[in-house]
Amino acid sequence: MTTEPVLAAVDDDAAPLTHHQLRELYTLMAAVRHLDTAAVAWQRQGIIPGYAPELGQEAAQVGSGYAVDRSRDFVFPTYREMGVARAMGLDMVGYMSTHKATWHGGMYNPLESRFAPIQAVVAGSVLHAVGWAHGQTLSGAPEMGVAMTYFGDGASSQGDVHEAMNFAAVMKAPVVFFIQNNGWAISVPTERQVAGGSVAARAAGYGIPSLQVDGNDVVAVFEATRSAFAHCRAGNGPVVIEAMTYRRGPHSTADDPGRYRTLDEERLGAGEDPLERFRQRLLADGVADEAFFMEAQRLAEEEEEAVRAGIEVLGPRPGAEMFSLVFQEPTPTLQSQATAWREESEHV
Amino acid sequence: MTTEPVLAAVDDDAAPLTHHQLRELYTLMAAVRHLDTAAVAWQRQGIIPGYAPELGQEAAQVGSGYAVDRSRDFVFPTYREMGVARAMGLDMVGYMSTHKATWHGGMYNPLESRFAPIQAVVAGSVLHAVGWAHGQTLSGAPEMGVAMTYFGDGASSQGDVHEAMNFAAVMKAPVVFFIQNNGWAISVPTERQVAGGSVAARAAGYGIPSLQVDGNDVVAVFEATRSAFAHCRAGNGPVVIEAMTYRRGPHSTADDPGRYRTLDEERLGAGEDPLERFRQRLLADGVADEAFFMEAQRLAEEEEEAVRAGIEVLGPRPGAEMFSLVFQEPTPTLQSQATAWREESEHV
Amino acid sequence: MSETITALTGTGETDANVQHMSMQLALNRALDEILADNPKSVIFGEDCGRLGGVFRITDGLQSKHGEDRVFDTPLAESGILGMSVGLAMAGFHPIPEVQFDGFAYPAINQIVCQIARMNYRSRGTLPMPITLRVPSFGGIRAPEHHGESLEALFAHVPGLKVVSPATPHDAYHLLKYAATRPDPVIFMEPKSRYWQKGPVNLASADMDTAAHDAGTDSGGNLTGARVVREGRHLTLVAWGAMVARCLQVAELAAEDGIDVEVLDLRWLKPIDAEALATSVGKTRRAVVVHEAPLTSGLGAEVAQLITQSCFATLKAPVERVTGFDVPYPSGDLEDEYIPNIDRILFGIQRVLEYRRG
Amino acid sequence: MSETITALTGTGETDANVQHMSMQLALNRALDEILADNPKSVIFGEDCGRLGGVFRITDGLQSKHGEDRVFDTPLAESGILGMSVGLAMAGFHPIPEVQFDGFAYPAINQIVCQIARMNYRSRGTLPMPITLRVPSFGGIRAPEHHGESLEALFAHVPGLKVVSPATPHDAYHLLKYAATRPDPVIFMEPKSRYWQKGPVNLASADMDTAAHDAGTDSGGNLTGARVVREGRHLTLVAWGAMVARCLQVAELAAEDGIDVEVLDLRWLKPIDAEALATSVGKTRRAVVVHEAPLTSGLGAEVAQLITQSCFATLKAPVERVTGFDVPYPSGDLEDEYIPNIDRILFGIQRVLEYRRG
Ligand SMILES: Cc1ncc(C[n+]2csc(CCOP(=O)(O)OP(=O)(O)O)c2C)c(N)n1
Ligand SMILES: Cc1ncc(C[n+]2csc(CCOP(=O)(O)OP(=O)(O)O)c2C)c(N)n1
Ligand SMILES: [Mg+2]
Ligand SMILES: [Mg+2]
Repeated sequence: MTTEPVLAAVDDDAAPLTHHQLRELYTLMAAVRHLDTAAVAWQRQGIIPGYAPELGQEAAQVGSGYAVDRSRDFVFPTYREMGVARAMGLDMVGYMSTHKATWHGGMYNPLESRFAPIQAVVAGSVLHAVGWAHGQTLSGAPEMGVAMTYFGDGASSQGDVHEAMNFAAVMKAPVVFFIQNNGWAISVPTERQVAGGSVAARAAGYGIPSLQVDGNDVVAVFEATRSAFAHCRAGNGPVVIEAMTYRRGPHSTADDPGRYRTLDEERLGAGEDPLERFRQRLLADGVADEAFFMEAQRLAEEEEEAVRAGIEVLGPRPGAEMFSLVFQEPTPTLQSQATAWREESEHV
Repeated sequence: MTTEPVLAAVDDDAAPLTHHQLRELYTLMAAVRHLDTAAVAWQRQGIIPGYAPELGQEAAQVGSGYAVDRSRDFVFPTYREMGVARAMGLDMVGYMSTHKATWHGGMYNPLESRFAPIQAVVAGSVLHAVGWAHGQTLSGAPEMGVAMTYFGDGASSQGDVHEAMNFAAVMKAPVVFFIQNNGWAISVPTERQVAGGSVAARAAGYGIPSLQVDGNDVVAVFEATRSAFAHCRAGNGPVVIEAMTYRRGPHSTADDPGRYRTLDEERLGAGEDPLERFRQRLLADGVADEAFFMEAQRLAEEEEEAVRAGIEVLGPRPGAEMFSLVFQEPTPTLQSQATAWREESEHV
Repeated sequence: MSETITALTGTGETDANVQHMSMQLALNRALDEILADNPKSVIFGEDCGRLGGVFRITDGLQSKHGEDRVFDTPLAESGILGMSVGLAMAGFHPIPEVQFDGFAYPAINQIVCQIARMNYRSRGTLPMPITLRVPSFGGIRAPEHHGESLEALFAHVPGLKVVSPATPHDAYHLLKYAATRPDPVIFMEPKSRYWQKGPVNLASADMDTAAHDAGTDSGGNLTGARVVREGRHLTLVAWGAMVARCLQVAELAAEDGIDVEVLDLRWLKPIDAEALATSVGKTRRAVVVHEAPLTSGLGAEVAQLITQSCFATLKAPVERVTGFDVPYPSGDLEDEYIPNIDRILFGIQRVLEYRRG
Repeated sequence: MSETITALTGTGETDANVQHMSMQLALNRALDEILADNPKSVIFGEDCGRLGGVFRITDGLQSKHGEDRVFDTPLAESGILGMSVGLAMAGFHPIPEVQFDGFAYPAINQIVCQIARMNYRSRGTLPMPITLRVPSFGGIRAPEHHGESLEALFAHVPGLKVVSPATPHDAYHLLKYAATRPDPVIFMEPKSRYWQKGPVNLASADMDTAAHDAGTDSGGNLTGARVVREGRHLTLVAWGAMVARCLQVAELAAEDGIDVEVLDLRWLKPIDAEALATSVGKTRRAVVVHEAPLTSGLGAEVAQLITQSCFATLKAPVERVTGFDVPYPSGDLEDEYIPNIDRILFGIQRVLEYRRG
């Protein structure tokens, strides 16, 4: 029928990562691990009402996010890409504010940070990435910006993902479909979700090259993402990356995985911890020593404290924003509703 | 990644078609060709307001419809499966009534004819087939009924098709996805519609076996469908068939293909006429002679006259049906609207 | 889990059929009985099998009734609803779930163009006995799209029926009622009320309607609205979680000598126009309360039905106290968005103080 | 194709800017100018490139402006609308088309949860200047799902604006207006009126509003409703194809001495509540007419807005003459379904004959 499409070998600048970069990756992963673990604790302490941990997905998130060129690319996250956000240098108080129930999309500026608002609809933004990417083609700049859209194994079942892959392939849009296959969609395991067993395998049906990568190997993830970006940038169309990883924690702080998987299954499915694994590798390769890891941990703790402090002082947004941010051009109806609200609720 | 899934070799009763069957197939194709051509004429004569011809798709439709076992299978058509309907022995006045604007779904009984109501939403009923097929699994009968859902190359772009294939594969539902790739979705050619070039090629991504078949060869279509049904019936899950054919006529009687394709392109794309091709084959194989073909033509004409007569006397449905057929259990609101309508419109 | 209480019926007798339980448990129990009663009923959706649903409404049902009767689907709402159509055509009674209100949108095409029309399109030969459960409305400080009110949309769709219970008792009986109907019913569960307990009379029919609050009203009148509190001065019309809030408001208003009647609409399609006419015919004033945005909300329909039937005696135009015409906000602002006690009281005041001209 | 006529302006002068053309051509011309004026505007959808759309609204635009500006997409409405979001984020002004009203349903998730909310979610940093063209309403004896009226659904969605032109002149100006707005606008084209001709004043602004019928009103007041016919006894409120029908009804009523005012609502969100109040404040009677089903239709909102503002002077409850609560029927029955002249006259009669008590 069709032959397996291959990635164009355009990544000429695909030099091996420097020691400095490897250490930077570790520092990021350590920061993400610590902040993520802390956020779960914040929820238990009543600082935030809920959180969706990405424990175990640090390599997949940091590795891919590290490949983004913030001067031209754009990232479309779900609700679980804290590690990508951190790797891209987002304002983490702005990011975390969504979990404080301050503002749905987060309080960071998506245009400046090149990171779209947090998306709660599963597969909701996959098509946005295709549209944005096609916009780069229309704009006609050489070495164009690339859209990277994140989604999960569960999300892959949504019709929008199919429409997005087909549109992207027909239009040769520069978009990287980055799937974190973490084994679960809440309580449903991948084998009852993804017929055929692999999201990457779907790509061939659209003539899209795909890479299935060890999502717990941060370097492998980074390199796969970098080559996908190079392929897109050169005008060769979309790429699908499936990073095989594992959701080590609950779906969210409201979830109880004990109801659908045993601790044994968890241990088996999760495999080796991506952070620990990277640490061992850096040690073995002489890239970093214990002092470096301790310093990374110290920085992570410092950072977490700063973010927590920022979150704790974050007050609710003024109610007037409910009305003023709906449109660019306000309507009379909304203006009169805002007035009524002010009179009745703020007694002004 | 994944290996190409193969069709289970379960069709032990796959005897070659008898001469009688081959002649029956021809008779059906001739009847369909004549009725289809006539329906376009009816539209020009003002007998019906519109029609979607299937000229050129007779082999794909008759060949597949002929494989259906009306005692247990169920077919989910689009708006263009007149040939399937005829092959399955539907009441053709009931079928054609939808094009007279009598009733959207047609006036035949879908339960008795095992042919779902005519479907105007592109890809609208693909999921219904999966649900119906899963119902067969749940009912647990051996040698179960199979659902066959028809859709086009254009429809393959809809998210619902993806969801349906994934659901069917996850649940191993006995459903045949029968794609008529007729080269066009109104004005859009397959190459701008189906990334990768083949709908059948998508199947592998779900672990579904697929067959791409010459849709203008009625015997090949029949045999592919028969083996797909056998595969499903034995509990092996879904099959995708892509019948490569060509929409020789306009999209519908309202369409003007001259705006988007040249006559030369049409001639090239269409290839040999499936009816004429089958005729030559039957002649060459000594299965039928000129007298037989003349008789088939005579029967087709007789049939067309009967259907036309039936359509011409078909009056509009009583307006009261607008209200009485919405629910099984009528509501007071609807009853009072029906009363008001009777008073104001029928002056009763 | 549930605890049997010795409730008193209207006649002063102990009724062992009356149990005190949460709406979550009442729904769970109803589904359990539906599965037992009708071998053709099947429950499915995202996470409703093994996990028992994110709200545990289907808790324990898979292990009790088997994986054929209660199962998880892949994560695709259009798939879930489209599949329901086919199952119904094959003679089943599907009881699908969408996990949250906002995730009904991907399935709207299947709901509007297929589920709601198949009976009509097929001229009555392919009924769609589908009961779609939708955890609905806001109030739980959840992420985006987890606090939506879709009743105006559903009620506008020809071929659908729509119902929403406000109490555990109604949840139990209305769900059992809906799931035995031959037509599609959208069953909107007020998620913020899942954990509130109330009396449920498990006996099936012909109980005293007035004794509902003691859980002794059951099958009596499941198809219409319900007067939750009688009053003389003004009618508050509400459904779902707003019913309890309106009862609070009524208590507060009573302190000021205002006697408020509270009508739980229950059925959002078809609407019990007679109950509206009867209540407002008596009180001559009405306020409709809902969480959905104002414009083109179901409150407009309710107000217009009241105006139509009570125009001559109405003392003031019907007021609407509703969500604003803004996207459902994040948790921090949700109390500003959902009609609160103050705003409902202001609405009542506007009606009471209305003077012509 | 269009023919320049020598129309007379209010002041009796010949105006070369006034041309007589169909709504189809007026829309086509507006799109042509939008593409020329704004290099960031792009048109796309099913068959709207090479074919020029099944209604030929985009005829010739691809060959004139290029395949980058006007292009065909694969057959997937959610894809088309989802892609629009991304294009808007990248600074484009997308003007997508869904081929028919009923095929907007597969895209509802992207419209409601994404297009309508992205500006809000992003705190104003990602505006959605998307103009979605939807050939709408019935009356052309088409197959199923080709005659739907989705305005009540769209109007209920926070974050959307909704407009529908009734004349070629309004089609031209409202589309140009919508396509230069920074907010999403659903543009509902009354498909049964595509081929009707009328005067269009191509000059851009500040023309005499009263002279609209001569095509000499343009940019004057594009944001509100429009009085199409003045009258003293009763106001007919309508939009889309029902405006022309109401004008016919008004002529007939005039023969019986009933002086009917006809208000073309034009904007279905936000609704011009002031225009309703002004008109019915004067006539003291109103009938709303629409093709969509009655229950939870936009007529309820219009009626309630009128009742709210005119309660004290209203002589009768506002009547609604609408489609029934049934799926849009096949061609043979569509004249029974769409409000016809008789039914509108009966509605007027009910209002005029209304007696309190
Ligand atoms: C359209 C839609 N349906 C349902 C949900 C509820 N929901 C939130 S996350 C989730 C599971 C997602 O699984 P996956 O895509 O694998 O991502 P993961 O949570 O594993 O990161 C579900 C069902 C939703 N947010 N959106
Ligand atoms: C959801 C939906 N979108 C758009 C349409 C309008 N439409 C009707 S047929 C058609 C083309 C279908 O092409 P294909 O699936 O290849 O089938 P064919 O017409 O070639 O048989 C379109 C766009 C529709 N009926 N349904
Ligand atoms: Mg997952
Ligand atoms: Mg086709």
